[in-house]
Amino acid sequence: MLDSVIFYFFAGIAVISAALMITRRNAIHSAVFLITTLLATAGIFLQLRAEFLFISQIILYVGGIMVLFIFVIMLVRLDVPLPQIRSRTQKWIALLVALAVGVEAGVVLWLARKIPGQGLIFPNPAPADKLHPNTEELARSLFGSYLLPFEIASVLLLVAMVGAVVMAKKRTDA
Amino acid sequence: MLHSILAFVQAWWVELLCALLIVLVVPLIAVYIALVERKFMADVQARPDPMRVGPHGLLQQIPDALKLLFKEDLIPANADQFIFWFAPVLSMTAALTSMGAVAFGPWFQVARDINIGLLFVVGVSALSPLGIILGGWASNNHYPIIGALRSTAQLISYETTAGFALVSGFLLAGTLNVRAIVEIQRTDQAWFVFLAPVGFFIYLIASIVETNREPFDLPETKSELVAGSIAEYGGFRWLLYFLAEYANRIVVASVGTTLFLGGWLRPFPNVRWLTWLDAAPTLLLAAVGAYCVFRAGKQPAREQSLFMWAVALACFVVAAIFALAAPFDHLPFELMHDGLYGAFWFLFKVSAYIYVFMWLRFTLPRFRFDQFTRLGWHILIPLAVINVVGVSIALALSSEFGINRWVATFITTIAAIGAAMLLLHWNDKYSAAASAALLAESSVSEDTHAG
Amino acid sequence: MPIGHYLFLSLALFLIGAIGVITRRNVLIVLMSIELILNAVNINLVAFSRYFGDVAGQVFALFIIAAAVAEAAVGLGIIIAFFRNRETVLADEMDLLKW
Amino acid sequence: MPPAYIPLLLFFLLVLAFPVVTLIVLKYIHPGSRGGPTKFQPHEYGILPETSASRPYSTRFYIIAMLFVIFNVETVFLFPWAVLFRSWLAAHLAGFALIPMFVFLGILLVGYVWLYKKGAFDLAS
Repeated sequence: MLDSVIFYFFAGIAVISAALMITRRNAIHSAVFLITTLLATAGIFLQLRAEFLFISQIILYVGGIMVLFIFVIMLVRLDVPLPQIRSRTQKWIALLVALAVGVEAGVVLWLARKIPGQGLIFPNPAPADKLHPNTEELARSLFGSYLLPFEIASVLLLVAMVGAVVMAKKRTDA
Repeated sequence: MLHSILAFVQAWWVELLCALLIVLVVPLIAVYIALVERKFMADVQARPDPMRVGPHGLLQQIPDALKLLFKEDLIPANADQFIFWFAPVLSMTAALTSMGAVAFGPWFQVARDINIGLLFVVGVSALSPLGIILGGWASNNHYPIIGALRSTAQLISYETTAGFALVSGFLLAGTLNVRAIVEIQRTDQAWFVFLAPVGFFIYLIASIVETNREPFDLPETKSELVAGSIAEYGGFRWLLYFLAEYANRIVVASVGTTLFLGGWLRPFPNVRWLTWLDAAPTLLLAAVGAYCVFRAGKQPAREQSLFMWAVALACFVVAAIFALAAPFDHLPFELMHDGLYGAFWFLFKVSAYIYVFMWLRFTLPRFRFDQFTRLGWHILIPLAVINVVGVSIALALSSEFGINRWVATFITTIAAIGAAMLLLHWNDKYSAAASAALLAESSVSEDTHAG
Repeated sequence: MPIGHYLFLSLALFLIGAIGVITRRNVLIVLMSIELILNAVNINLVAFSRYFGDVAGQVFALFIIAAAVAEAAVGLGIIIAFFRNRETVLADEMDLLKW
Repeated sequence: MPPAYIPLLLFFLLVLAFPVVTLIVLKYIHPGSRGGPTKFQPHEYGILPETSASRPYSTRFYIIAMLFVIFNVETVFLFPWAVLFRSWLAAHLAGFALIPMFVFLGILLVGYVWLYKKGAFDLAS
């Protein structure tokens, strides 16, 4: 009961502010609504007992990526309203495609519940203490089965670091 | 419905009480930290600060806060209304919410025994730069925007440093849970400041930076940028930023205390012949009360001496509570005893930490922006990484090869200090030319270079 | 609570992100919509991790966040470089490769 | 929701309510402004602003923020490692505990040295 109240609270905030995010004309307003969406998603992670992911979402997404976005918006003078939609047709096509995909996925999800013997898609939640010391469990998995992806992630970060600096730094010798 | 609410309150009343206390008391504490700072600064500069409102200006902050509360609520014409409203609320909420996981003693904690513990405090308080940059942008004015960019650049470039320093503490603790971290410092018989001194030093510097104190107060730099990112804010909105700043100061001090200074533990908790230290809270409070009585006779006005008597009485009452709780350190009353004494030692250490901040503020001159970023990126970050490696190697040496852990700690600390010397040496060779080139330009025009 | 609720939420966020990518001209908002899409994926991963009692979903959500950081860093770097050369950030004016 | 977080959620709502409610209340009890339009000018010490405040600022701020975000990911990966470190040592797996993180930090070091040589940290020059 309490769990579903919390879920609907966060889900409502997430969806509403996501919708506001893509409709604001000013990029900073969009960024603020993206921040609220991300915070609400962090709340949903917490409701799903993924505590470490909750705090990583806050540290990395909200405190990291969004600061980067706001910096760039301020640096490239995007904080003024811009002419928005390319053409009316494109908007309608976008809505239509989104609606089609949404209806399709929704129907699949809905029907899957009705098919007997296909209970795999809707399992019951695992017992609450299954993943209990969340950080420890996650660490054991990260440094056990997923050690190689972990090292590769550091290569990815290295590439991103180099790439971003090459892109953004003024070329003095060109 | 009513029944379930009652059951809920019964299950969580300590936490809910604690939540209420934090919201009510922390603004008051923040305001009084500011008063202490003013008095201390006045002392350093050989002048008395506020002396009129209350004895020795003890009540000065209350009319100040009321004035801010009833000031005209001004929003500049070309500011962005929505974000101008939202930004200070974000800063303040982030700073106060992060206190939810701080343990002000073994029983005073809003979120008891959460798995991510200290990381929650660090992560949520890291959101307040967002409030600063949004507020600066919403003002739509040159000074606040430059101030906000600088301020955020400063806050975030040292957040990583603080993160690496915290890792060295977590290595020693083996958990993120706040209460477990403190308990492990009791069973290990050492505060982590002694096992990772370099890590504590780095965290101390990073925490000064994150609270915008001199010598790192570049965002405010009153001589260059008016008041930095909050120049357009006044009245209650300014008060929100102020509270966020002071609450953040308490938060970083609490994190440093919990992880490195033994949290709520009494100094030497395992040494038997030092148990008399338990009398320290009672004696200290009684001494403060006696001093108040001594000063009460010397006040110029009758109201002031009455107030002084009231303060003395409050001190004596609290001292009496401590004295009465002292014998009850066994089971049925253990909670009360541990809670009271733990809270005293924790707040004592936090105050000492904040006092060190003030001390440095009145002693050191301000850093220049280039010196400051170079200190962060060229010296502190590599040093913090070296320190993490050193602490992990020391731990591995003492567990795998049975080397005494103090010897191992000593060796790795010496190695880290040597590395720091080397980094400083390289940096000196490197920075002389850069500094000379930079002195030619003023630092505000430096910020606005296009492209 | 059945897992379907999480899947519907994630679907809704994904679609909102997709609409944002298609309709907006401002490249930064397009990038933000992509972040929203990645976030929707994360909700799915964490929900299944909770319902199957397997922490692998959370590990991959962590990797996705790391990848999102890399994507944002490089993407914004490209935007800055582009802005320096062309003084625009509108997606349909980025047509150097169009003949 | 793990039960320990429920007081925290209530605490968050309480903290959020404090500034919001006060701002709304103050809005209604404040008397209206008596100043003219000059009062709402940007506060730049009496000098009228000549340019718009939203002009391009130096990209070094972007580089600082970008490096911060990437290094932050590294610290977030370090936290779970630090938490498990002692239990690895207790199982006498010191090599297993140290080597992966040294490889990780080594790759980071390569990037750091490259950035150092490239001058990406010299944000002021």
